[in-house]
Amino acid sequence: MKESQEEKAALSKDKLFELPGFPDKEELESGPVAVIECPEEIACNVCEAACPFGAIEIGKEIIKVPKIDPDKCVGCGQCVSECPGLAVYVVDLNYTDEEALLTIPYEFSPLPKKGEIVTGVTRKGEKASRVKIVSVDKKENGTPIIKIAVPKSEIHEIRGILIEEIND
Amino acid sequence: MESVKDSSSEPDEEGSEKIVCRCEEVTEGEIRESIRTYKLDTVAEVKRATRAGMGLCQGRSCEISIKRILSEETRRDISEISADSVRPPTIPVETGVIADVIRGGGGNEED
Amino acid sequence: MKKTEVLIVGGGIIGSSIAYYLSKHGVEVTVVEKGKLLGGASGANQGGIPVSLFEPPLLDLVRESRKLYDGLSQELGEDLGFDETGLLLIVLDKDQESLLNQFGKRLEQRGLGAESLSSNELQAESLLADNVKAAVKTSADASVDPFKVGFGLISQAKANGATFLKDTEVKDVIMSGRKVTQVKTTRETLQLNYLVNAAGARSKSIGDMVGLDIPVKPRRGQILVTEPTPRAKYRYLMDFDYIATALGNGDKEEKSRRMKLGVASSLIQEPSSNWTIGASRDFAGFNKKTTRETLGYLADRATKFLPDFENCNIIRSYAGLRPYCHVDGKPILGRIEELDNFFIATGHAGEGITLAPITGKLLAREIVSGRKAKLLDSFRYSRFESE
Amino acid sequence: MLNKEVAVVGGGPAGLTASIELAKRGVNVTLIDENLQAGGQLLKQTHKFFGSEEHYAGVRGFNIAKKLIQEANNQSVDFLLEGSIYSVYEGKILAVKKGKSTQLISPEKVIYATGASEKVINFPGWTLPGVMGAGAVQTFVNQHKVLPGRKFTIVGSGNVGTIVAYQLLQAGAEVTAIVEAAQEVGSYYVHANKAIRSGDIPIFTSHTVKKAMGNESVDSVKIVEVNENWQPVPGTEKRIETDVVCLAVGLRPRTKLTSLTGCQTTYSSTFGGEVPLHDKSMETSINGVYVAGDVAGVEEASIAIEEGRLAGVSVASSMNYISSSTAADQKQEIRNRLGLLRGGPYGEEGAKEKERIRSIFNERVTRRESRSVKR
Repeated sequence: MKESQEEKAALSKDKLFELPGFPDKEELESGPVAVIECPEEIACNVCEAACPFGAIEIGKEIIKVPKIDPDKCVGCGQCVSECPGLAVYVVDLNYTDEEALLTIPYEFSPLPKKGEIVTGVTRKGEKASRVKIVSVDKKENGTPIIKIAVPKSEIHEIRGILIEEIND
Repeated sequence: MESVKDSSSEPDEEGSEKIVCRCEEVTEGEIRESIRTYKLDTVAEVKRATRAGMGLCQGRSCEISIKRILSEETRRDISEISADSVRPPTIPVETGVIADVIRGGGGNEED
Repeated sequence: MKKTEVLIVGGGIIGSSIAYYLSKHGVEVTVVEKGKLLGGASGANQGGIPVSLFEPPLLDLVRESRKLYDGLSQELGEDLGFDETGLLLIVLDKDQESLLNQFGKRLEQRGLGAESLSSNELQAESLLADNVKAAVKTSADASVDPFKVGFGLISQAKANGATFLKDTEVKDVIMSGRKVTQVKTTRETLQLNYLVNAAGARSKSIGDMVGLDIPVKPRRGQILVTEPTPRAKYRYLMDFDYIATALGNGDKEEKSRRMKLGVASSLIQEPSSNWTIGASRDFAGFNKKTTRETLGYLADRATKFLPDFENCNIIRSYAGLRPYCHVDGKPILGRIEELDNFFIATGHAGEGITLAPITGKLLAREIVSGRKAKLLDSFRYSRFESE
Repeated sequence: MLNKEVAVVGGGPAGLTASIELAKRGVNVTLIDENLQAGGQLLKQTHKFFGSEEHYAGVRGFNIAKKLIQEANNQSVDFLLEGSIYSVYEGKILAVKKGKSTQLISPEKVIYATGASEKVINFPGWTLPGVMGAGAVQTFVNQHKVLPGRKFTIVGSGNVGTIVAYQLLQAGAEVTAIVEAAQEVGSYYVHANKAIRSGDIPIFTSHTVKKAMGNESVDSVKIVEVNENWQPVPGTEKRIETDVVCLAVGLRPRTKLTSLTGCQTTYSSTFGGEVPLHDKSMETSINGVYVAGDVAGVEEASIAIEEGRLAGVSVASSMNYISSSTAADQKQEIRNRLGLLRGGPYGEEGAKEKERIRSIFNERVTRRESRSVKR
């Protein structure tokens, strides 16, 4: 991909941290919390409506960019499953010493199995470290959500998975 | 994917290879030539002079291309190139269906 | 002010043909067209060149025109889609069978080839409906691609130095005695030595400007176009009813709705292999819309002859406004006596394509030589004055 | 000839909501659609839609269609399916092809919700089998569950292009490239990102297709960089192997029927081409003829849903099925929601363009034409 449109298709980390849907470092460290990577003013308020805890705020003007209230967010992942843009994740930095737990939406079949080792991929679709499937939740009325254990160093890089056969 | 070096090997500046109307197989080159020869400035004229847009698809896909070419050749904004007039049928429809209107199938009454 | 030797009003097939033949004589000519070139009836017809349908003296003119078509593709350096297919005249009605045979005999007497198809031949022709009772195959008739003819004439005329001004409407003329000296258009005023009124269905309004009452009004003809089909053996078919409706000499005054709308089949397979389905005749002013009823009758009638049309797609319809002389239905051609430099070429009704070459040739000759062409004598404007 | 109160032409989101609003208010409405079932482009959409609850946000497109059809059935909308209108005679009589026959329908009012059709671009080889529109690809992949190839190159990076890219990946295809002539990706970030992160798809901005190659069908495509004036830069050609070149280069309003009816139009590059002039209530220059959805300017499905409602309420009110004051309130509510949908960088342009079209309407249409035939 060319440098010039990277921002338009895969946000840089710096830009992400500026989003109102992206909790700050302290908030990220205090427990599982949703990160909303929805940078543009799109007329949509599905995440706000989906949150049972009122942790996401858009307001009457549904064009506004969603804002997360980390104090109210418990990291349940409901918004991850319902966001039409597949743009919400839950980050739990305190999963293990080395790994963080990442909740991602996943609309491909077959779904991976719990315990399976798959390849993590970045926002740009590039391959990252191998990651472990911790849980698979086939939602009734939404997008299946998957929890994966990710090296802490890559928690802000990895946003998807690739199921590929690797003899390792 | 591979890079290929053939920048000037394809002499298609005038669109001699580029088909615009697939139904009637009219190229961009032929359309440009007609526009220049006869000083055409409307879609309807291009149709008459080249048959572009006269095919089964009724100009569905090529009308926009003809407009674009007209706009380039006549140096006018595309908004100034008026659409061709519309006449029935707006979709291809069997002769029998059109005839049905007077056969009484359409619940048609005599005027 | 721009000057031109001959100014032709009307950029249809007639005006373009006159321009071509004049330019061939080296005459400097300018064509002014209110709309787009070939945008009127010249672009909304079937391209038929029927010969067999006419009576003298029109027949003489038609035959001469048909002869000119023989060499026209070569002359214009353009494939005009000239198809010397002949005409298949067909009847559905048993009553018309003997009339058709008489008609065929008359053609032979005139030296126009015609032969009746035997019932075996009829049955062998799979395209034709079983209920076609009889058919006569003629040989003089042909068809062309009318756009190719039109644009061919225009491009050669241009190559010979003619000027075509479209989107240019004549608003008024300036006279000096019996002479038209200038024409005011929506764009500019032009000075001229000769004026030709080839404005088709609108030629009356040009006549009005010089005080001539030209008895021409628009007659609407509607046409359907099918998708392309395999090349047929008989590519020009005509409903014998056409002769009644087209020539107005049908004594069988059928008062059906179809006949009132002037619908009788004229079916031509174009060089592109699409069929055009005509013909209709009605008077609706300058309204060029196609109408539900006429299209319905055109479609229905066509399927009676060619049943395969039933499931063949129609992709287009259009209507043309034919310049129709409401006194006698005949063309009005040649120099006008009342004025010094005014020529007329209109009233071709449905036969503009048929008569374009001869009209162009003879009008050009009259303008250039100052002598009257004998072939035009029956079609002069003066015929209305004696009444 | 069938005399009807209202005919709605087109069963996509706008036509469905227009019909529902009319039927709800007691109007006898016939919804005419050329397909086996109503739903329009929604039927091909497997992704979840944006918007709010009123626009069925978060619901997948084909499920929105189901819900709307269900609602229309509940409200006793009369469906005329597999009915293709091939002509409008005398400005008001709809000629509907139904099987091998014609059904003539003469409605008192008509709402055209005929949607949009795809644009194409021409390059040598574009007529080869394997070059197809995004709509056709979606029909294959999402409706018939068939992949028309293995490798796909998508031309156009708008929402349609990036959504199709994602849907192709879901179907197991490889997307070898997205080619975009503009300098920037055109789609919403979220659509573009879910596609690229799922398939590591290279996006070639400032590139256009030079040629599609192959003998029987496409086997590769040659792309070339373009400069700011959209001119190819020599020496920048790249060849990409592909089975399908999927054109997602925009949509234009389907205006043939409105034009045949005699509705005045204006050109709108924002809205994809010629657009019938219409007022705040979606009525065109011709009395009793309304438009809604993409035919009135190509925008989002959520907007089509609201415009359909607006047209429906307007027609019901014009026929006195609801009082004008009730109608005014209801229309205002819908307009408020439309206002919200037309906010932000993507929507603003639409809001401005609607305003422009309305001002042209007011300028040109001083007295609305009546349809030529009176009943």
